[in-house]
Amino acid sequence: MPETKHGDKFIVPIGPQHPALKEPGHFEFTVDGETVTGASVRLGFVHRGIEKAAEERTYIQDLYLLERICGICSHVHAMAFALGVEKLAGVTVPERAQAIRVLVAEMERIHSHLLWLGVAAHEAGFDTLFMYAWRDREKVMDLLEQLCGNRVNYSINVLGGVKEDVNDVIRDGILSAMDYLETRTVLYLKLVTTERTLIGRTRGIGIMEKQTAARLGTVGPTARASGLERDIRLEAPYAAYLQYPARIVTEQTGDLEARFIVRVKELYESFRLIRGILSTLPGGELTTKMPRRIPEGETISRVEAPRGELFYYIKSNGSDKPDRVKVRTPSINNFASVMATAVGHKLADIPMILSGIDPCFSCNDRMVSIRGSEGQQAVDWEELRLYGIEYYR
Amino acid sequence: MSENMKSILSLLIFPGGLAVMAAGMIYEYIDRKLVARFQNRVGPRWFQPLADFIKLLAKEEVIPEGIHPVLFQWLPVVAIAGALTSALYVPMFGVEPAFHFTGDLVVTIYLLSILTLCTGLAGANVANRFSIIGATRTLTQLFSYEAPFLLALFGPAIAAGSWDIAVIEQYATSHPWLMVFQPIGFLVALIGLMGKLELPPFDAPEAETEIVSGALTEYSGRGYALFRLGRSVELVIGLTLVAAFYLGGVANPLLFLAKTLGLLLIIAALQSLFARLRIDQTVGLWWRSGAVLVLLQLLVLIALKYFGVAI
Amino acid sequence: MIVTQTEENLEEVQTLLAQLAIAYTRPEENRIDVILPPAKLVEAARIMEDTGFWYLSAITGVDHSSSADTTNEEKAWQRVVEGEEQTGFGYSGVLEALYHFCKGSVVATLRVRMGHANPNLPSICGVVPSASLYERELMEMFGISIEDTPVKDHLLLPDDWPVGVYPLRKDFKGFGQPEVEGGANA
Amino acid sequence: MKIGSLIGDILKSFFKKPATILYPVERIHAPERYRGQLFWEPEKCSGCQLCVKDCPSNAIELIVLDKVNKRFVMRYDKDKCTYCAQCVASCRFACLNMNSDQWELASLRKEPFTVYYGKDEDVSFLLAERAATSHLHSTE
Amino acid sequence: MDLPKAWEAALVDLKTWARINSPWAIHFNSGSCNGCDIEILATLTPRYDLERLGIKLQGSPRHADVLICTGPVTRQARERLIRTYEQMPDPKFVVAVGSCGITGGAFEGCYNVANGVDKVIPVDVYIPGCPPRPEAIIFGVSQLLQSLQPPKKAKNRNAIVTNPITGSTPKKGVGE
Ligand code: SF4
Ligand code: SF4
Ligand code: SF4
Ligand code: SF4
Ligand code: SF4
Ligand code: SF4
Ligand code: SF4
Ligand code: SF4
Repeated sequence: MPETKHGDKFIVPIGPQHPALKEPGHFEFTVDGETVTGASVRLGFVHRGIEKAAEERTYIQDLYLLERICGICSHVHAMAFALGVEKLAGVTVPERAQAIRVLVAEMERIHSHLLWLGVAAHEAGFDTLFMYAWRDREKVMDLLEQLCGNRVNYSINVLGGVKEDVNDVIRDGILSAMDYLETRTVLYLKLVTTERTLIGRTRGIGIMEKQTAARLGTVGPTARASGLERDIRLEAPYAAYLQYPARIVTEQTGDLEARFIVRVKELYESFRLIRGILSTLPGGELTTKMPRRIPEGETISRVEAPRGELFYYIKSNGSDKPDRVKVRTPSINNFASVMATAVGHKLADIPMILSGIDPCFSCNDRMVSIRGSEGQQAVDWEELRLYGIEYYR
Repeated sequence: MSENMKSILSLLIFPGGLAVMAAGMIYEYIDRKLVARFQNRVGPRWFQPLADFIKLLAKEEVIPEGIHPVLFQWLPVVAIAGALTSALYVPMFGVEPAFHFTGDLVVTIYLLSILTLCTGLAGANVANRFSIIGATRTLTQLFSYEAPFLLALFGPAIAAGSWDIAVIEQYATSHPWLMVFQPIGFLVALIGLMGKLELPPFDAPEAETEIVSGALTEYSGRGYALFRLGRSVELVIGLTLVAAFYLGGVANPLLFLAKTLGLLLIIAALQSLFARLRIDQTVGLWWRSGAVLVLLQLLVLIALKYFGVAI
Repeated sequence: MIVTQTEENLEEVQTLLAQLAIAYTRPEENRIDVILPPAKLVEAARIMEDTGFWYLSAITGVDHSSSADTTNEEKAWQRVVEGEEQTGFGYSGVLEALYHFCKGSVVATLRVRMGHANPNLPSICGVVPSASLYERELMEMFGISIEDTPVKDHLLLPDDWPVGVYPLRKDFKGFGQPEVEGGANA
Repeated sequence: MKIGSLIGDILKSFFKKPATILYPVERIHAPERYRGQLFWEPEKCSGCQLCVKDCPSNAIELIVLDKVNKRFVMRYDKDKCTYCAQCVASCRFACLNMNSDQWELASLRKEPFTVYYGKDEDVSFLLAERAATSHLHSTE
Repeated sequence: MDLPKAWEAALVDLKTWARINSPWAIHFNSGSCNGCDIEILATLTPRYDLERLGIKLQGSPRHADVLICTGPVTRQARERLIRTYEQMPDPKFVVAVGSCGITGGAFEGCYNVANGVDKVIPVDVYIPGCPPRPEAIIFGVSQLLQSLQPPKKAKNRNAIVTNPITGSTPKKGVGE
């Protein structure tokens, strides 16, 4: 890392992390005395060069390549890409296929939120909640496996529709699992709003005002926890969300607790949508014919991933390979918001802000090393936090 | 048998050495199994702690660069020796302690702290940032729970009017359970024990998601095995002490088993119930609630004693 | 309450940016593309900001050359500068940056174009702070230089990445297998 | 605010049967649609190569021994496959299918991952030919 | 004097037994899509509960015996992967999980990846799948453990299923 130092300005790097669950990142904060004057992030520990590879492969191959940008919200990636390409090709996808896409998307949201709840609990050292959340998540995973043929990277999309259909057995299975999960969600909501040891680590932490959240382009539950009504499912309905409208869940406080609550409450919303879809699933075909060469043009495809708006830009040149595919994942928007909220804060606040935005951050290496004039000085997360307490005393 | 032979035997085999180690492993297994069951899973097999221990012994021991190698190697030995020695003063398995003298309660408690101190030193000795933070946290936590824990064990001592563990135990056996009269002391002792063993929710010093494995991050192989075993041994001794003092003594092996296992059940449940406390929350908890409450109770006890009320 | 007033929003953008734009198109019913000279970019971004398009969804870089025709790029660029080719897409020798601003279902895209030889852009971080990450991506992936952006470090690529190699340009063909594997064994 | 809200649940779990499936001891079956190892039937194949073209990870290769008589051998790499079933969807003659029961694919070596499908005589012909050429190379 | 020899053999057996029954793992993401990672994490949760086989996930490479590695190894991750591997004390084993950790899978040929873990560090077990089911991961790990078993006892211990894949003989799929 380049070490820069002007006067009493230090660079404070955080990360790259201990190898564990999600994307590793690396953050650097420039501090002037006490105040953070700049922040930067370094990603790319999992950068594989997918966007370039997408230009070199056919649309069909890209569908699976892009699905593998991320195993947690793989379906929305494939769906966003498929919707975009279908738009470019001028193909109308059968209603039943669109409904099944939405069904899988909502099931994916449930799995993703439960996964997040578990990981966040694990981060807070609450292993029992982690175990319970993941145990209940297995219900959804089983159903996805039954419906799509795989637990992760479902690959249910093809260009022009979906591969698999919902039959009666699967429908009944999903409905009864939804009932079970609903009773469990009651417990989770109770836990995140009343369990004292948990609240001790979430309430009032990492507050982001609505205005800030809006200006920084925060997306997804992080934005909604700050009271921002941003949800692509409503703003620009795609696939079958016009027929099955979602309802927005927001909280006003904008702290970590609010983010817990929003995510848990969104589970209810997903249960409702899934029940709606299954009770009035339109009939008809699953796929429609797709050309292999996509007419020249460009399009933008936006979908609401579990973590917020996912943005695809696809440009075709008339051949069977795209000319450019730009993927903007929700996480990067939320990174931007941390980077910017950090500026102007005291150094002592940084750990709070980082952990407050998204659990992915908090599992990035908690190590901070301050590069001062007397060589390197190691400061850990905890010391920094204690230092913060001291500072505010 | 000469006195010397007897002490060597009791140090090596019973109750000092092998027996306590075996008990440590069994109790560790039960603890892990219980937690697993509370989390609705199967949990480890019965020989798991033994396999872990042997495997660690058989592993390569990496000595990191830039540290004091002698210290690095001997700290674990001292740690476990401390824990084992303290077993000599505790009425294990309902049998009279191997040694006792007036004031051995204080000695035992300090022997029990040796492990923690060694852990702290071991962490500070290593030039790994995680270890150092872990060490700092370990010691911070030590200072926070040590005093309340000590005070909590003094309650029964005052009631019995002796600092001799065996005498207190006899007093506890012949009187109604002290837990009823000194509920605060009991709770603080039990939770203090959890803090001492760095069990969740007091596991901030070795929080995996924050600082990898805390002070022992750099230890591999034998050293790590000994530290782990030492902790299991402390678990047994701590449980014994609490059971002997607060649960009406451990007069025979059956009672001993029943009572310590009962305590273990409570501890395992507590472990599964809470989110980890941050180190400042831990410190706050101990000083603000733990210490103050026990102190109050002690004062009441002393006052009662002074006025000659039978407790 | 989320309101989608697609048409009104589109009209608004169109009128407000009229004096800055070289041209605009309406590729889809919820989209408007406004082509701008790089010098007007910051001003346009500020106008977007003021009209409630404060949400910058992404910045996309596009290399319009097909890898075969980079030889002609300067000529092609000349045609763009001279205004022969101001709308549409698919012409060669041009790098383009697309700033996607969103409001409700509307996506308004500011498009600025540059030649391959010396691509330059002003930073809009002063107006939209969250643009920083995307601008870094443009710099390292396309080699567009953005002088006044706050942070210029690599975002995605390794620190030992060769200078002057921009993976998302069409003339980048990868390093080939041996290089990567050889590197792995080192 | 409450402390220990989970107490009811952990007690329930304690007395309940664990949610664990004892996998290596008891073998379990994946659902019917599960996409395990790919299989290919030579009889129906027309040699159109669509499956190969659409595969996102170059996991399959159709080796043509004799185009006129439709003698094909399919090389399949289990370690490259992403188990996406695009090839199955692409094939108009339903030559391909993914077996829901063959998912225990782990191996200590990489060699078993490459398999050849086809009529027995074709596969042995191909393998013999390959062995011969590799022998030639090594003696050179 | 036969006794020392017999003792030595017993000691070796004991060590092997302990090693097989207490494989502690550390998990390293070298550029995977998270798919394999969440499946690895899932193996620890109540449904699969690897603790019953003695497997524990460790945070420190110093405590680990098995390095579970996912992803095609990006340029940035390579150094750290090697470092993590070197920090582990002997004996150590590497498990490559997922097709992209074995050959690069869908990312084969991308400019920023090394196409597989074994291009960087030696690998002991390969577990293909994208991602492999948690059961398949357990199966792979049990293959590794079985291979540590002394040959004579390899069969009937631990009730570990044997590898159903036998060489390269072509098989017909079920359901045809
Ligand atoms: S999506 Fe972005 S970060 Fe991911 S591989 Fe592609 S270019 Fe890299
Ligand atoms: S936000 Fe990105 S990393 Fe997270 S689940 Fe979605 S695609 Fe994956
Ligand atoms: S925001 Fe968090 S979960 Fe999402 S991709 Fe980033 S690190 Fe992963
Ligand atoms: S987010 Fe946390 S758990 Fe996940 S990889 Fe990063 S540091 Fe590890
Ligand atoms: S801290 Fe959490 S994410 Fe990291 S290795 Fe442990 S379980 Fe996995
Ligand atoms: S399943 Fe997918 S990756 Fe595997 S061979 Fe078929 S198309 Fe290729
Ligand atoms: S798509 Fe079907 S018919 Fe065509 S080559 Fe492949 S297997 Fe044969
Ligand atoms: S093998 Fe598949 S699921 Fe696993 S990390 Fe690679 S792409 Fe993701």
